Amino acid sequence: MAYNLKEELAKPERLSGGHRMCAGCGAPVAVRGVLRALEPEDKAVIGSATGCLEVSTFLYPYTAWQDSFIHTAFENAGATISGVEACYKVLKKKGKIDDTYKFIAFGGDGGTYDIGFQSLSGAMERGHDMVYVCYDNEAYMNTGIQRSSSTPKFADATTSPAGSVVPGKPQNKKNLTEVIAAHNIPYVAQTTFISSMKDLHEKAHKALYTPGAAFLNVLAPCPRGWRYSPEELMEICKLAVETCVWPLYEVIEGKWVLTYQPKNKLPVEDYLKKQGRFSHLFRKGNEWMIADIQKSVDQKWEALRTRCQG
Amino acid sequence: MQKMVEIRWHGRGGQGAKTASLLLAEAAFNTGKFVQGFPEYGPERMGAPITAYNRISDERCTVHSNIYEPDYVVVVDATLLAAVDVTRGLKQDGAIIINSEKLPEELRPMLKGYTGKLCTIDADKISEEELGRNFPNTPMLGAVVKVSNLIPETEFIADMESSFKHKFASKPQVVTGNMNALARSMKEVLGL
Amino acid sequence: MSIRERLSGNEAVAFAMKQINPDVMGAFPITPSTEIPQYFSQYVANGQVDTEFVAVESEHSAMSCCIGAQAAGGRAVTATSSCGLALMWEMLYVAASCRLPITLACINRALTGPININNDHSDSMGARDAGWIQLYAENNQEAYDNFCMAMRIGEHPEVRLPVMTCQDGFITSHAIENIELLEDEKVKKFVGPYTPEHYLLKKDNPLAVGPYDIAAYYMEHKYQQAVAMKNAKQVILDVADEFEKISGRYYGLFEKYQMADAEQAIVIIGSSAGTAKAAVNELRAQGEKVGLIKLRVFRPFPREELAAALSTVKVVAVMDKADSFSACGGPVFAETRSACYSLAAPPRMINFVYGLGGRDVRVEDIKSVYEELKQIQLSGNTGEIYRYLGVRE
Amino acid sequence: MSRYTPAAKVNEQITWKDIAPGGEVYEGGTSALVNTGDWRTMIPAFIAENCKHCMLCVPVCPDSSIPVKDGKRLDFDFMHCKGCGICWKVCRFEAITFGKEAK
Repeated sequence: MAYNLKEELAKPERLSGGHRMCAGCGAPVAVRGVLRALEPEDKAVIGSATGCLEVSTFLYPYTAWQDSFIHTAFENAGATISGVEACYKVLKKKGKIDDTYKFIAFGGDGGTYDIGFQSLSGAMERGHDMVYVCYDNEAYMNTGIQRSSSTPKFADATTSPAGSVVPGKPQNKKNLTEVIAAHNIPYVAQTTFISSMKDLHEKAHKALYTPGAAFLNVLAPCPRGWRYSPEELMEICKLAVETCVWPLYEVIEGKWVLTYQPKNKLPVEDYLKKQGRFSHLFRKGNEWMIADIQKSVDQKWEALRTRCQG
Repeated sequence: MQKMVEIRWHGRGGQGAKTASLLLAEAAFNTGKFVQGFPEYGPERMGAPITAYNRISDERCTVHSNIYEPDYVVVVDATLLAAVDVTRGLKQDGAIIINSEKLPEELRPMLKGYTGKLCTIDADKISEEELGRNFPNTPMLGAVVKVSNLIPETEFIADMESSFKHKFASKPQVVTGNMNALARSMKEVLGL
Repeated sequence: MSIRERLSGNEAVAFAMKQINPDVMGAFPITPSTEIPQYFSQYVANGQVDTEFVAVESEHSAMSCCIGAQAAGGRAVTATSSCGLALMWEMLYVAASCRLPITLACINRALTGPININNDHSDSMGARDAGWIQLYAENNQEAYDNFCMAMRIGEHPEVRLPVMTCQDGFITSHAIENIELLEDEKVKKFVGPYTPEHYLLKKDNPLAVGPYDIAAYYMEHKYQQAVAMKNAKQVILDVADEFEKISGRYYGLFEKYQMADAEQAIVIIGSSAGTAKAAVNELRAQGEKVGLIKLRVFRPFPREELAAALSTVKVVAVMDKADSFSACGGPVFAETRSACYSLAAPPRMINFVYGLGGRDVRVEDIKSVYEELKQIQLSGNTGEIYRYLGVRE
Repeated sequence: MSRYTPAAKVNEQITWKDIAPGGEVYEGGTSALVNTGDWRTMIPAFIAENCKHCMLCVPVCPDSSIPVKDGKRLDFDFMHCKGCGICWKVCRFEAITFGKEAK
């Protein structure tokens, strides 16, 4: 069925306003996009790792979630939803439940790439019928923009500050999407917000309706941490994709597929210069840093293209 | 039996001394006794000396310590005699039962001055001949029951037969082998 | 008629789990609790239970999985020991504060470090303030019985708290002893179905669990937890009464042994209580007025009841199989002494930390404690309050 | 059994007897009760006559503040709109303006 935004928006909204995420935050946009891929007749239990999303969307007695929701801790969204899903299987088998439920865990890059990595890996390996969604904003935003293993090289974060000797985060960003693909689960995809949200929607729908474990990595910019003006959300995402800093692809039963190929691949500077966290890269004498990033992006993009052709 | 009987087993990790102690507990349990069967645990791996214990009595025993003054000591592997003080605390009116092809008195010099009852049983040989492999647990069990008189012999034989039949329901030849091993060990134990 | 069997403590707990047929077990192996998920996964493999067995990748995830499952509307169980319990630490608090009556079989083992696989109570005692009900067993029978009673206690609407049933690692978990089991049907009927008022998979309304709680509400939620723990005391007794009707075995908050005219008493938990009973018997045969109290319920702590039971004795030794490194005694001592503060004439009281890391506790060791108590009573001099039993000088 | 006080009736005077155990909420979407509109310093305005109802603005709203009914977008939900301006930026038809909020 072809994607039709208007039809999708006719579905009831599953994330209510009144939550306490920052103005312009990418995370609730990711959440809305994923939840819209649920068929309206299906119910869901949603889990979240501790993080901006969790503390802002469920502050007693106000939940932004129309569906059942559970938060337990920072490092265990995978395991928590595993338990819910396991219980569903039993109760369904025993005839105590007749509705169809879907199980979704959300985590930021802190709760996914780092502290929650073990729990996520376990849940994926066990093959629970669930979707783990990482809203990747490339640092620990909830505690104040500390670096994570997802923070890109040279980015300025509060525990990898750009100083006179060390120019921001020295290490490369971890490629978690590939790491999860290596778990040999039925569906893995990387996406972000592009124009009508078709890419996100289609991937979320596949992830939700492919039996077994699925993983979505959604680049979800943070205006505060990345230091750009909040209204620029969609422009930032577009540049991430057009520069191939954040390629859009999916891995279906081990088959790698590019879902978007920029017609005219833009230089990384176009993406970097929009963000305050990279401003030191544009100081005189730091040209090598941009060249370094460009080289790395090019290499990874070529490797991915080769993989997707193979 | 008037009082509680305490037994200490010496074996090597992986050899089955723990299993043998549990089998004895099971046999005694089946004849209506109160039993305890427990190994002493550490980080040891296969081959290291291990100790296991039994308490058998007509009333529930609440004591949960190890056994320091056993009525009987069972040594499943005679090579332990050089390494372990197997008769430590053994009561003079008790007995030690050693898996060995030797005569009891040949082993006495290795027992650090122990003067009490000393029995040997060639459980390896019996096991190889009756079961086709070195699995000395069954003959050791027979010898212990014979020496200690913990359980009336006929009751013990009948109970073991039904338990083997249950355990090896699909392999009746194993039942016969085990029953033969049991009968032989009760006959062939030396030093009674 | 109950079933006469011989089982180890671990087998007994796994058997109780099988009879209860919980919905989800989240488990990760750790010595000496490992046998429980092993036995149980065999029941799953043989189709003897309906349980979803989730072999998670850590104890932290085991407890997280149990929290998810219990919140979803099912019964969740797990088993662990020592470092495994410590890794669950954060989640123990979450389970309690989310008011989810999960059942955990704790097979007590020394908490690292140095690493040691043998028994003491440092693991569960360390978790004593996590908001879990804690029941301790002397032997395999009590381990079985406590597990059978646990869900009735934890799931009671006035309680809604998770329950930890504890037994001594190896000493009872791996020791085969006689046991009286209940018939499957009896256990099933006694435990009954799990009927939470709200759960994640409820048809009629969604449920949100685990909020961020601001200062304006946090204390009210914590006070509810405190009240629930207070309510648990009566529920534990009520459930024990009902259990007695089907089993013939009575359980209180603690067991008094030879306390009627005792002048010297010890307060002790777990398998060593059995060893201590043998010591009491021997000393009583010699005319000594000795008795003991075996604590079964440590959380909630039976403050008034224990104080009343100790009000008639002259000298008490509180035995702690864990130190709290407070520099003034172990956890059981701290609670017991505090409980007795309200007595008009409290007994003299000393503390022995004993049996750490599997150090064997013999009848003679306990007799030496009574001897100390007798000397204190005769001399009127308490001496050092905080002592270690049998540590080499 | 516990009594449940609906989110709409929970306030800082609630006693421990009336608060839900564990801070559970037995309703969905109660955050809609919360006014986050007062976070705004900037405010969008909907120019209905310019709107082609292409809907591109709707999914990009972090605050679910652009209601849709019968295939048409409606005016903003100003109780929840935080004034981020993302919708204004994606509108291709000048149907949204964005400026300082008059307070």
